[in-house]
Amino acid sequence: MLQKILIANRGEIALRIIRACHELNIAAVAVYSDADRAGLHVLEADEAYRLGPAPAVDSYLRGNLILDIARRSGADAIHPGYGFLSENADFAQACEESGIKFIGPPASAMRALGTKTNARQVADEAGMPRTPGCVHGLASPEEAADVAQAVGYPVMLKAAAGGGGKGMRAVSRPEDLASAFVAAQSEAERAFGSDEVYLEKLIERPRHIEIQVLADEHGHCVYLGERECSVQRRHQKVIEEAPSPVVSPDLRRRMGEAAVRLALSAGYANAGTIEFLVDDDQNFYFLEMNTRLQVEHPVTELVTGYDLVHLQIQIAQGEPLPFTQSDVHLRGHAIECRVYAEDPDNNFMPSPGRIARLLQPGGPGIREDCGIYEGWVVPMDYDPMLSKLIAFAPTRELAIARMLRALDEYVIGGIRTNLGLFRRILRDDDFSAARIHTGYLDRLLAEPAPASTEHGPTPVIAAALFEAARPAVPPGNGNCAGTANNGSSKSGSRSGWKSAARTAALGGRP
Amino acid sequence: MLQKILIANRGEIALRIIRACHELNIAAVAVYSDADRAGLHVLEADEAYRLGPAPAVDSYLRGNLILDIARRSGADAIHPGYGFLSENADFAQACEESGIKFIGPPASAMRALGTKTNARQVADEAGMPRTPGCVHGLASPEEAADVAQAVGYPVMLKAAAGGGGKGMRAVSRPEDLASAFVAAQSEAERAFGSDEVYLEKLIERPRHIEIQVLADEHGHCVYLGERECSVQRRHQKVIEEAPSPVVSPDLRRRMGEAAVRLALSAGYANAGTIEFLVDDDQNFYFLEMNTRLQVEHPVTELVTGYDLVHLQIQIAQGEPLPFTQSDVHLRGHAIECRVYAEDPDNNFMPSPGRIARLLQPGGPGIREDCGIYEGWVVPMDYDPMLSKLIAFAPTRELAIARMLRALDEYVIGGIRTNLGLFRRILRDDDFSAARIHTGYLDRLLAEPAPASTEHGPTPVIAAALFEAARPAVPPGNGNCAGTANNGSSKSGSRSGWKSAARTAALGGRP
Amino acid sequence: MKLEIEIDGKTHRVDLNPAGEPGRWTVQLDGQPVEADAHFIRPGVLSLLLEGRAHRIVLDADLAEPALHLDEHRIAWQADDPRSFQRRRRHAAAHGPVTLKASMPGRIVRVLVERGAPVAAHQGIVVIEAMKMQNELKSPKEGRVAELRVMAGDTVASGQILAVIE
Amino acid sequence: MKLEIEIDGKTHRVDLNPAGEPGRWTVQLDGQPVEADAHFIRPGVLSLLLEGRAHRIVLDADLAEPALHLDEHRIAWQADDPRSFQRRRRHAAAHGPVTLKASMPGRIVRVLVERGAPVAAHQGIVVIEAMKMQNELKSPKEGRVAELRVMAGDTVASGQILAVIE
Repeated sequence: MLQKILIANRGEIALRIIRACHELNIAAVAVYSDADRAGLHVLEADEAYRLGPAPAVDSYLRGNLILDIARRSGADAIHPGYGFLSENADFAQACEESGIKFIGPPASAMRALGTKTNARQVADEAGMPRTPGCVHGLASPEEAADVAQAVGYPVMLKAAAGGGGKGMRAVSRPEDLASAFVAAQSEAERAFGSDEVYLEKLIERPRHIEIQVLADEHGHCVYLGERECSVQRRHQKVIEEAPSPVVSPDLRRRMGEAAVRLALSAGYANAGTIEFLVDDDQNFYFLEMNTRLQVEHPVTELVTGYDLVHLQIQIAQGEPLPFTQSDVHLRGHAIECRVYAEDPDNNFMPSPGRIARLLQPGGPGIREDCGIYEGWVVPMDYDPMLSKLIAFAPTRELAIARMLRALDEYVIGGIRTNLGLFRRILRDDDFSAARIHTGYLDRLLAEPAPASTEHGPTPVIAAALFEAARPAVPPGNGNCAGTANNGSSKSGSRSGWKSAARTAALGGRP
Repeated sequence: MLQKILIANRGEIALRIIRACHELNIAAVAVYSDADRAGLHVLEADEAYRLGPAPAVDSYLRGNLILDIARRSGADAIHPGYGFLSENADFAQACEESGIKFIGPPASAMRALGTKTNARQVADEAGMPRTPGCVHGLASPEEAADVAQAVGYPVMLKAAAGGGGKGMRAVSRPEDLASAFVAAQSEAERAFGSDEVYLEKLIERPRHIEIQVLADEHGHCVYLGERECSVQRRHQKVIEEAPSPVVSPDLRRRMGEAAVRLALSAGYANAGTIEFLVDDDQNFYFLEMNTRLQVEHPVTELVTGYDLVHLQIQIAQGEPLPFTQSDVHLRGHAIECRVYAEDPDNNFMPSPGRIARLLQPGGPGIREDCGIYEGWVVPMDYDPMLSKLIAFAPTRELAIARMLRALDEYVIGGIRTNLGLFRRILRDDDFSAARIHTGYLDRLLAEPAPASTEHGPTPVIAAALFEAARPAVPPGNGNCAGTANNGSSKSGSRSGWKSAARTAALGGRP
Repeated sequence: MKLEIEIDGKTHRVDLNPAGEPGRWTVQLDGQPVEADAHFIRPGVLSLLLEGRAHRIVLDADLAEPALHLDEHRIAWQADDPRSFQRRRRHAAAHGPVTLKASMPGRIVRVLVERGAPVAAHQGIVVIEAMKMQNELKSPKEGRVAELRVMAGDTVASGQILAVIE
Repeated sequence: MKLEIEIDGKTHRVDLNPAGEPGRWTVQLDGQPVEADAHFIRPGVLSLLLEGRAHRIVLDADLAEPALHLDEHRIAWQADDPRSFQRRRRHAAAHGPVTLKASMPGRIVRVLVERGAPVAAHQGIVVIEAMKMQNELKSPKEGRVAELRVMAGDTVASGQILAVIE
């Protein structure tokens, strides 16, 4: 049994893993960069050690230092979360070699599936349908042109080491291929330190649907249904749900069994996700395998009733899966919104900074996996995800209604967020009818935003009341936490320059 | 379809019902006493109207005023929540007569089941097992003595209109009966405005297990499994769970079918709960029926996947139940802790007052139905419940572990609460092994509390740091929300008298 | 900065010295050196790292009645400042006629005796109610009601003196 | 208390008069009387009852850049106080040589031109990065780099002036 786990991550996922450790009576060791000293994962862990300056290369990507901290703190396992070192096979191997359990697949399986090109080769061996195209990196624009010619335009160039849409280019005309190839290569190099790029046929209006698998270290593997992740902005998932509104039990079984085949053929263990594109005719094409816990794992937890991080730890302890495929039943519907620090009104520019005000939703059917608090300064050095808001209800319709209710309760002040974007999507007819594909959101955003309504007198009166209480509301101060003082007391409490200025101003008008 | 619902309640249950209304696109009208102007239910409602001064008789019990507000605000239904007017048949009838839907059973069913004596008569008609004893109020100590003689000691005296243990007296010897009878009568009179008292045989070491039923207005009725509520302090539920660790599928079916029979025979509609005592031999005895939503309804929601308040509203709209008994399946295990403003170290004295600090738990499997926030002043005029913390997990063992994890995250400062009590119970071997009955907790509390451990250096250093930051931490002020300033800046920031005093103090010692 | 902190009746000498970087302290605790990394997450919420161990410490309310929450414990302390000296004096001064204090904040529902009346030990003096719970406060000793400081309907704070029995 | 509140370009005259009970106000809004019941739940969180309608209004951050959250809207306002006059002046004064401002808070990863260099319209000036997103800021017009106020590695705030093109 594991006694102490080091969590090589930050933010909401580090906290989520710490909670799982505590629930299993396992000590949790946090690591942090200088930007995260005040992070919740440091606050809630049993031990915490500094890694270095804010940039990821100086902190959360320092595998050797993290391994060293694990050794010195007596941790017997490392959970990588997602991102950072989670799909770094060399790190996984270094853990294995130093006798520290890496909570994830063996390095060999990560290598076999780690790059998209390798994974496509494994898919072919496992007899898994995939998009037409090459299964090796392309050496030159010319080679790319040949493959494109063979599969036919439009095509998609992709970074073999890629993820999150970086190093991706859709090309519909031969004359654009060469420049797109170079651009994809350099972006891939910058983002992943590898410029390997391959090419596949572009599927028109596909859905992004993925299968969650769990494999123990004794050759048992199950699938826990699918997640519908078609609502994406520039290939970044924005909303995920489970189950998918378009996946029939039969399609679920066929995709699930194919996913299990792939995992077993690669000698996979622990939690993993096989991503598919599904076209209008319900054909599915293997896209890639993510050899780690996914950001969106909570929607699967809510509809299956299982705790994926608990199971990851139990599998890492060498335990067999505590259930079989026939025990897995889906119930209800779950939707997740990824709350980002970005400004939808300003081209989705990142919006790091201090969270001056935070009102969080709660109550029935609402789960929030959250890495922020009022007063937290969102660093500029990491991805902009603040929180995952998840709604569960008996039906998709009620899950949408519940999420809208929760969004109405949610206020984040001081920085800009995409909370408003979710309201727009969840109220959109196409989304309600589940007429979605990976291009759906970019198209919705191309439409003019619904004109903001007349606000009426309420905000004016509210603004006046805030102004009236102004001396009592300097940033973050508590004095106005009562009724707005009124009458004599108020005029008394107003600062001199203010009243003077106002008197003057008023005096200046007839 | 209902357009606007007035919620005739306060605190967490009012907020929980408001949330359900918003999820169903129904406007929510709040009412509030002067003590609750700053309550969350006022903040989150669409409309809010004042009732009167803090005491319940001047506010939440003013049925006519509430009905009048419903009319004037155009509400077409009233949800009474629990407590206050929720089991007042006259109020339900007044609603019916003024064309406002009372979200609950018809007044006739409430009358048939409203008092424990009436309910026992209905139970007899429905062929439902009950404790031996009388089914009418007792006129005199002498009559009580006769009944006690007949059923045999020990016996229990109960207020017919009772609840929450008020007006209850256990009597084991004939000579104690008369005084206990008088005491029960006067307590009943004071608590419920009725001094009707009856007597039943006392079941030794019983479990309190209750069945949730739902009946629509078309004669369909289902049971949603049981809740185990044996962990009580002085007949007040403290921890509830679902399912009960001791209820077999067969016992569940027999209790459920008996409950449904009773509900149908009384012409019941909407949500209701039939309470049973279950003895060591798994015999069950009808106790009473609660003709309203229960405080502990969330544990049933989590294991069945249904939303009881949604269903209450749909039933009130005249809709048929959207599922049948065969659709009801239990999954996982849920535990609820009732967080009270009371001081376990001081004989559980009430502890109203200002919540100076609040850190709330969250994350996987944790639901909190909560009526408080940091800065809220808990009124002394209502019951001491602050919040309901509910943990859901695949197994009872994990649900307990998860609740303990959540309790570790939970801090309420400024008032005393029973959070520590839950830790003690959840770690108790008898509770873990589900060896519990209605006397379990009082017996546990009779044992000496586990000696508090040596705290070591941490609190000393922490206290010193708070003192060092003292000038920066006046109540509720924000200035110390950074690192504790140190060195020159700090000494500079220390108030004069303080440093002087300290210097003197130190100077006074060698 | 030197302090004396009293917890559970034990007094500890603490010397806090800034260790350069913000939030870093070298602490002398009863003569033993400890390295501390202290960060206030928000007012009253302290993230304290002691040689790698991570602690979340929460100030209960404010520093008038100082207490902190650590793990599952609520721990009160006293520091060497005039107010706490006063408090000790006040506590020490609880001699002479015995006072009857409110056991909880609440409303006085009944006063059972009159000023000047003789009372037996354990005789009820006032009934106080809060959160639907009534609580009869009894005389701590036989004697006479020297003072009666409340009447029915009054709202009282926890620990407030309601009567004096001499 | 008289105020002018500007929202969405419209200016409203508001006169707040306490109506006796705490939190109660008689408001004259552009001459129309409104009864308001205002209660600050906690700093920056206002519970406002207007003729029975209940509103939760949350101050976005502070009153330096005043904005409030109402339902799903974030609404900025300006009041008739010196600071907002200044702000207007500052806005008005955005003439002469054109400034290049940071479109987001972040770190300068590359500076693509040198001080004094001639630049074409839409020519890249600096590359700024935050949260793994790079953003090349382009010259708003053809001209000359009159000022270059940042260098690679600098951290900048949103709206900060990075360069001046004349």
